[in-house]
Amino acid sequence: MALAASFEIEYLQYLAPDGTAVAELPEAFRDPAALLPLFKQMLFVRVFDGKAIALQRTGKLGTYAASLGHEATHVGIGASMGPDDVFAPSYREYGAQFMRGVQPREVLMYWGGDERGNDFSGMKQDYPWCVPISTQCLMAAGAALSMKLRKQPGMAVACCGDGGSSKTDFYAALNSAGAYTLPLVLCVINNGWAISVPRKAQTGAETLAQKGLAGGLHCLQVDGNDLIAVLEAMRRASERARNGEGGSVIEFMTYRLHDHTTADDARRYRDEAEVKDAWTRDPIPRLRTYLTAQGVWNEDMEKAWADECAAKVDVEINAYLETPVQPVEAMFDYLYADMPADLQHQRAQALAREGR
Amino acid sequence: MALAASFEIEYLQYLAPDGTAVAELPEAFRDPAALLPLFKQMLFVRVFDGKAIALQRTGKLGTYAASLGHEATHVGIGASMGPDDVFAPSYREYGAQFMRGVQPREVLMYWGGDERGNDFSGMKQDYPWCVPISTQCLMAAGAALSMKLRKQPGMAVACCGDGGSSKTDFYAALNSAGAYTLPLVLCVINNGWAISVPRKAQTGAETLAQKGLAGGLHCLQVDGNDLIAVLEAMRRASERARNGEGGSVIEFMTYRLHDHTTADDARRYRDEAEVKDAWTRDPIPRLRTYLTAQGVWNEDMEKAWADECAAKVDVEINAYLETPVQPVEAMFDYLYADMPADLQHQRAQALAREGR
Amino acid sequence: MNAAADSKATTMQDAKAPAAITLIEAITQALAYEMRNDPSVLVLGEDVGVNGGVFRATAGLSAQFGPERVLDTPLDETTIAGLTVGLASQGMKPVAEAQFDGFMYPMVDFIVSHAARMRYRTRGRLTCPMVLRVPWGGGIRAPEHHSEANEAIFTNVPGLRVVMPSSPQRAYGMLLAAIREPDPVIFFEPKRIYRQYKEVVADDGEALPLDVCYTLRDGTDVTLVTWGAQVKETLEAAEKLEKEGISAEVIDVATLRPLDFATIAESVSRTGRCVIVHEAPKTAGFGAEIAARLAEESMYDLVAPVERVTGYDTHIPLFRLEMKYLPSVDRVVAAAKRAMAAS
Amino acid sequence: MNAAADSKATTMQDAKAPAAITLIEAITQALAYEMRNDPSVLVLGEDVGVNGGVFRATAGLSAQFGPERVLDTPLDETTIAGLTVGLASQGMKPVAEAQFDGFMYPMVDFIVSHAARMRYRTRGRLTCPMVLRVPWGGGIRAPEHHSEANEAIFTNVPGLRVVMPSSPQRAYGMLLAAIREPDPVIFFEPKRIYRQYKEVVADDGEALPLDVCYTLRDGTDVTLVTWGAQVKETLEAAEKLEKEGISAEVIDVATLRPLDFATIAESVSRTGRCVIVHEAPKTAGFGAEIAARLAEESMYDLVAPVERVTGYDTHIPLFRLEMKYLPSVDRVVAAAKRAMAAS
Ligand SMILES: Cc1ncc(C[n+]2csc(CCOP(=O)(O)OP(=O)(O)O)c2C)c(N)n1
Ligand SMILES: Cc1ncc(C[n+]2csc(CCOP(=O)(O)OP(=O)(O)O)c2C)c(N)n1
Ligand SMILES: [Mg+2]
Ligand SMILES: [Mg+2]
Repeated sequence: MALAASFEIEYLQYLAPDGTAVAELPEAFRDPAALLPLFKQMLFVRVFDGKAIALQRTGKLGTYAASLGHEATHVGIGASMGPDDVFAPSYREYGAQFMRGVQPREVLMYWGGDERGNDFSGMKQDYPWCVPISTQCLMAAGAALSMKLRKQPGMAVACCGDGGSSKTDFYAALNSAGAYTLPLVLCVINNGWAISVPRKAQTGAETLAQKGLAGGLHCLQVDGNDLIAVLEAMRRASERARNGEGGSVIEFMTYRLHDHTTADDARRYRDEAEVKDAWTRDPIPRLRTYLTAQGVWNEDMEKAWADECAAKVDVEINAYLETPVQPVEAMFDYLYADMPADLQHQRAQALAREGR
Repeated sequence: MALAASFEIEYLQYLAPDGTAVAELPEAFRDPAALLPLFKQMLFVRVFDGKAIALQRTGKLGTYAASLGHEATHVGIGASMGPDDVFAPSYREYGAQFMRGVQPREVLMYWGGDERGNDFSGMKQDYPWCVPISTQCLMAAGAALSMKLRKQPGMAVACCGDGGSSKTDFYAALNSAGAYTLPLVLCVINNGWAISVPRKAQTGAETLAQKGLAGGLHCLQVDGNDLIAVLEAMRRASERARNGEGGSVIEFMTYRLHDHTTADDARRYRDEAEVKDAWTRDPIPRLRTYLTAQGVWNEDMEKAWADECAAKVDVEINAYLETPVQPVEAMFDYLYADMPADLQHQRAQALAREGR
Repeated sequence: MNAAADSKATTMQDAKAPAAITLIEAITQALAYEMRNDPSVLVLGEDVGVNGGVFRATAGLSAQFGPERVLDTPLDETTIAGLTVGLASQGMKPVAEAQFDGFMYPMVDFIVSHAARMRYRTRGRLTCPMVLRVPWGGGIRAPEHHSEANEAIFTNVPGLRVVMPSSPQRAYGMLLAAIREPDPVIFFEPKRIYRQYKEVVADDGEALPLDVCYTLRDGTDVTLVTWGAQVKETLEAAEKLEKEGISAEVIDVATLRPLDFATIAESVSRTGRCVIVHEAPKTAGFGAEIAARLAEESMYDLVAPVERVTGYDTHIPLFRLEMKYLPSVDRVVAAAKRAMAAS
Repeated sequence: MNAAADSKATTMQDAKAPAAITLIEAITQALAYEMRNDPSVLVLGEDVGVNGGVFRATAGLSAQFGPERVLDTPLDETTIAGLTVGLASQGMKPVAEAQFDGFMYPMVDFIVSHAARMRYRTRGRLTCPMVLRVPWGGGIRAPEHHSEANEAIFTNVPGLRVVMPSSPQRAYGMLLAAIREPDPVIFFEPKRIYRQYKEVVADDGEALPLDVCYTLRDGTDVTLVTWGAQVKETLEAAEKLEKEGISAEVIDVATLRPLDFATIAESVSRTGRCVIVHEAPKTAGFGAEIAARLAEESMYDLVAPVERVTGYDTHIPLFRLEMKYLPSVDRVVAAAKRAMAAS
């Protein structure tokens, strides 16, 4: 039998769900103290998430997409990027975004129906939240192309979900990354569900990682609830990107522990037993156990940090709640650099309707 | 190293360019006499092609896309389908279409600017020529889905080019085929070029066949200038489709020996040496040598058949040239089953402008 | 022009105990009716199966008809559109759902290049009897891209029918008609009024025509023409105007393509004034076509300039500001008064 | 409104030996000028590299500026649109080519959902200064999907500019303006007149405004408003009308969005009659917006109903019939005469 091609896709896992190491840790992540800030970030995101959901439930926030259960993946991705890079999130990777300087109040403003949430305090080049699924992947490919053409040092990183990996824009992104050998990392965050549609219904492929083969990209599948595996996968991909070796597709295996959004009720379509089982792979206890065993974390520290997180989030919530609505002209003023005459006229009408 | 997945993609070739067998022939295609009608069909297509180009050059046809060099692939695909199947061509697979009852005059009418060319005399379920690249692949997936849902026996077969394999619609088709386990065969006819863009510029993937892995499909790469390899690949794919095992992506390696279309001038971007080299792999001499060596073909037969082909094509050309232009109302009459009142009014105006 | 609605009302007694239902329930009822009635009808889209659709339009259908007739698709709108055209052209009658208006743009290619052309291109050999259901418009405090009024994109496309019901009865009858229609129909559903009120809708399988406007209120001074969720504000404006002594006729266009201009023209021939109300941005919105037809065919009837009360020529803002964007009752009233004053 | 064109003419002497060139050559000249002028400008599309584009619009650019500034893309319009938005939002100025009008539908999502919204959505943090060049329209005996007039799809979209030059000078100046524009521009090129005639175009880097109509011919009896390739037939109609004693003013809209309605209104205020001519299907074509604005703002000036002379409400047929579809000189003349007779 003559072979046209053959492929192998690696799976990375270092910490088992019980927090013990199951493989030799990659050199770069052997120092447990260095993992501490990331663990604290994971805890912070979880506190933020809980309070955001509560805000929505009390009518003070619009529909909100929680990140519960995705913390290791999100924070690990965020930690792997620098100021030269461009991040293109979907809509729930707060953990990554906080590490890039986005303020929690900005998340709340966006879901609270205010465009100013997208005017990030953080990295100005990063893409805003992206509702049309996976289109961010292709914009990120364009960003990567701009870096390559201008010989800039960075890489572009885009996140999408398991559902998002069915989207043609995702395929277009990986095709372009291969065609132009782009510094692009496509992070497929496989949390098992796309609203009510299970991962299995999205594709006949046994892994989502292998989609990268369609574009000749580097492919990896990792335990997305294992922060170390996430970091190592990102390290490899970013090394390739920065060395001009091209793009990667990484599939992060995690689980959506919450409803899809606050507008969803997952009990309609999802077995409670599956969710219960998924909690046993929660990324937070796993890392806590490991770091505690390594002697760099303990209950007192956790307690103190939890209080700090709660206080910090409350400050952000208050800042959000106290932000006045944009004036009516805001819907005109950001449309064009140079406002056409017609629109100036409509703007004046709108102001007049406000008695201004 | 833990593996998430691994894959192998087979390459099929039975006849070398010099017409000798390089592997044991598949049982189904060992009888050379059975190959004869297909060889004759290949010769017919080549005669047709030449005359169509000449027609265009003398102003009697619009832009025409030749199939020169693709004959083994096209005819082999056509020969592998039956009346239960649905064929979704791109725009140059005349060899396949003739085997499904499409008349040469219909090809000429289409490129001659007359919609009636798409009203095939052949299989009524087949899709018309499809100009928006690779969209036919996704319609074919829909056709395959309809077969599956209604438990019909057939399969859907779509063709696209190497360029077409970059199109998001192609990816959507393979994704659907995998997700629903559809009886779909996606034939990627890799002729080296998409107008002026070489295969290498389309993707970083080392084969186009491997794109099927993105959807968990069966993948094969074959020598598309070897009729037997084409037939065997299609046999395997159709067996899978008919057995409910799902879809396939087959990459047929061939070469575009002509300009992209008569509107193109390939000398602007393509090395003549490459073309010259490709002629050494021409599918027709290869099969001729083989069939002659097998004793089922000879020069006299070729001469007689060439004359027959020429005469047959001339009849078709005359039928095309003698077909009167459609009346002006044809642009209204096929738009809706029930013509809206407005359109009836416009139709009457158009007739009035003709003095009718 | 209420003939159809009236005849529908008279046949209501045929069905057993017709219930008062919302617009979205009428959609579900029509889908279920036609799936029972015609085995070639099937439903596909994201989350339409077990979950019953994010708006519950397909609630219960999967349980009733099985997963082979209620298909969850992979998450890709190109895929939905392409599969739908494939199914329709092979003899099935697919009813596809775009989860939200803002997600239908990737469907444009298949709609325009294939669905709308299949019959034309093949001289009738293949056809494309499909329906694309699209929850449409703003005003529900939804996230970005969930509030678009993008009907204008499709109204210039030959080969399509573009409809938008604005009451439970019309939703039921027009959806049945859309599914039975031998050509592709884009079926916009004004999501803001999905659950606005209930109306008795007999589940009698009676379709409504797809080429008429509905006169919802008679009037003599000014004709208010609208469609979709804005029917609500427009009717309220008519009531306000009545209190001020202005008699407004209200027309629900209901089917945008093909447009029943005769009904609008007849009304304007009596009132001499026309205010067109729609959510979409003003410039090149579908209101322009109606105003254009008036300028061509009703010029001598007009005693005042045509008025358009529409969304501004900007994107609908995120929800904190969206109600400032959408045409309000007051804006409609003001326009009608301007029309009264002009003449 | 010819001020811009005139000032351009006066600066012509600055350039060395300006040559008479065709519209398509003017496109190439503008691209080359701005690529020299601004290193962030790059060109991308299918076959735009070594091949120089299927219409030769980018001929020679690859040799001049290298493959890193003239990028052949993989064969996918979604890809072209998405990469373009990505490039533009990171500080480059991409000029993308859609090979033909009929292939731009897969670009709609990125154009509408991202290009047109980037500045708005991020409150100006990210922007999208891109140009999408689209060879547009029928009449060149091309295959299916190569002859569409689909500008109406984009004219209802806030955040876009939609332009269509119809002479070599305007092509040059408007393309320069489009590339320099800080927001996305859809740049339609009427392919039927790519090589219709030559005109002296100084390669002086002078841009033309993107918000004015051009009055190509003065007249007093009727205003003929058109854009794109139909400028040809409309000017011919004006000449025919002159022979019959009817003085027609001819306006090339040139920029559809934002529309310079003031120029049209001013003309109609003098002539009292307006005939709108365009290739696209009539219903909800962009002509509707112009007629609507007349019905709103110029009603008291009109002495005759507005006329639209357009493509029929069907798909442009394959080429054996296409000239029967496109508006002809005779149809324009007949409409103008109807307008004269009406008053
Ligand atoms: C183009 C488009 N279609 C549909 C939706 C509606 N929608 C929002 S999230 C979602 C599911 C996404 O699933 P997945 O990609 O797995 O990401 P997850 O939400 O699980 O993180 C859908 C269908 C959308 N936002 N965009
Ligand atoms: C959507 C779309 N974009 C662009 C084109 C113009 N076009 C026609 S054929 C072609 C190249 C196709 O190359 P390939 O898929 O390799 O097929 P081949 O012509 O080589 O058989 C292009 C770009 C088109 N027809 N459709
Ligand atoms: Mg998911
Ligand atoms: Mg090719």
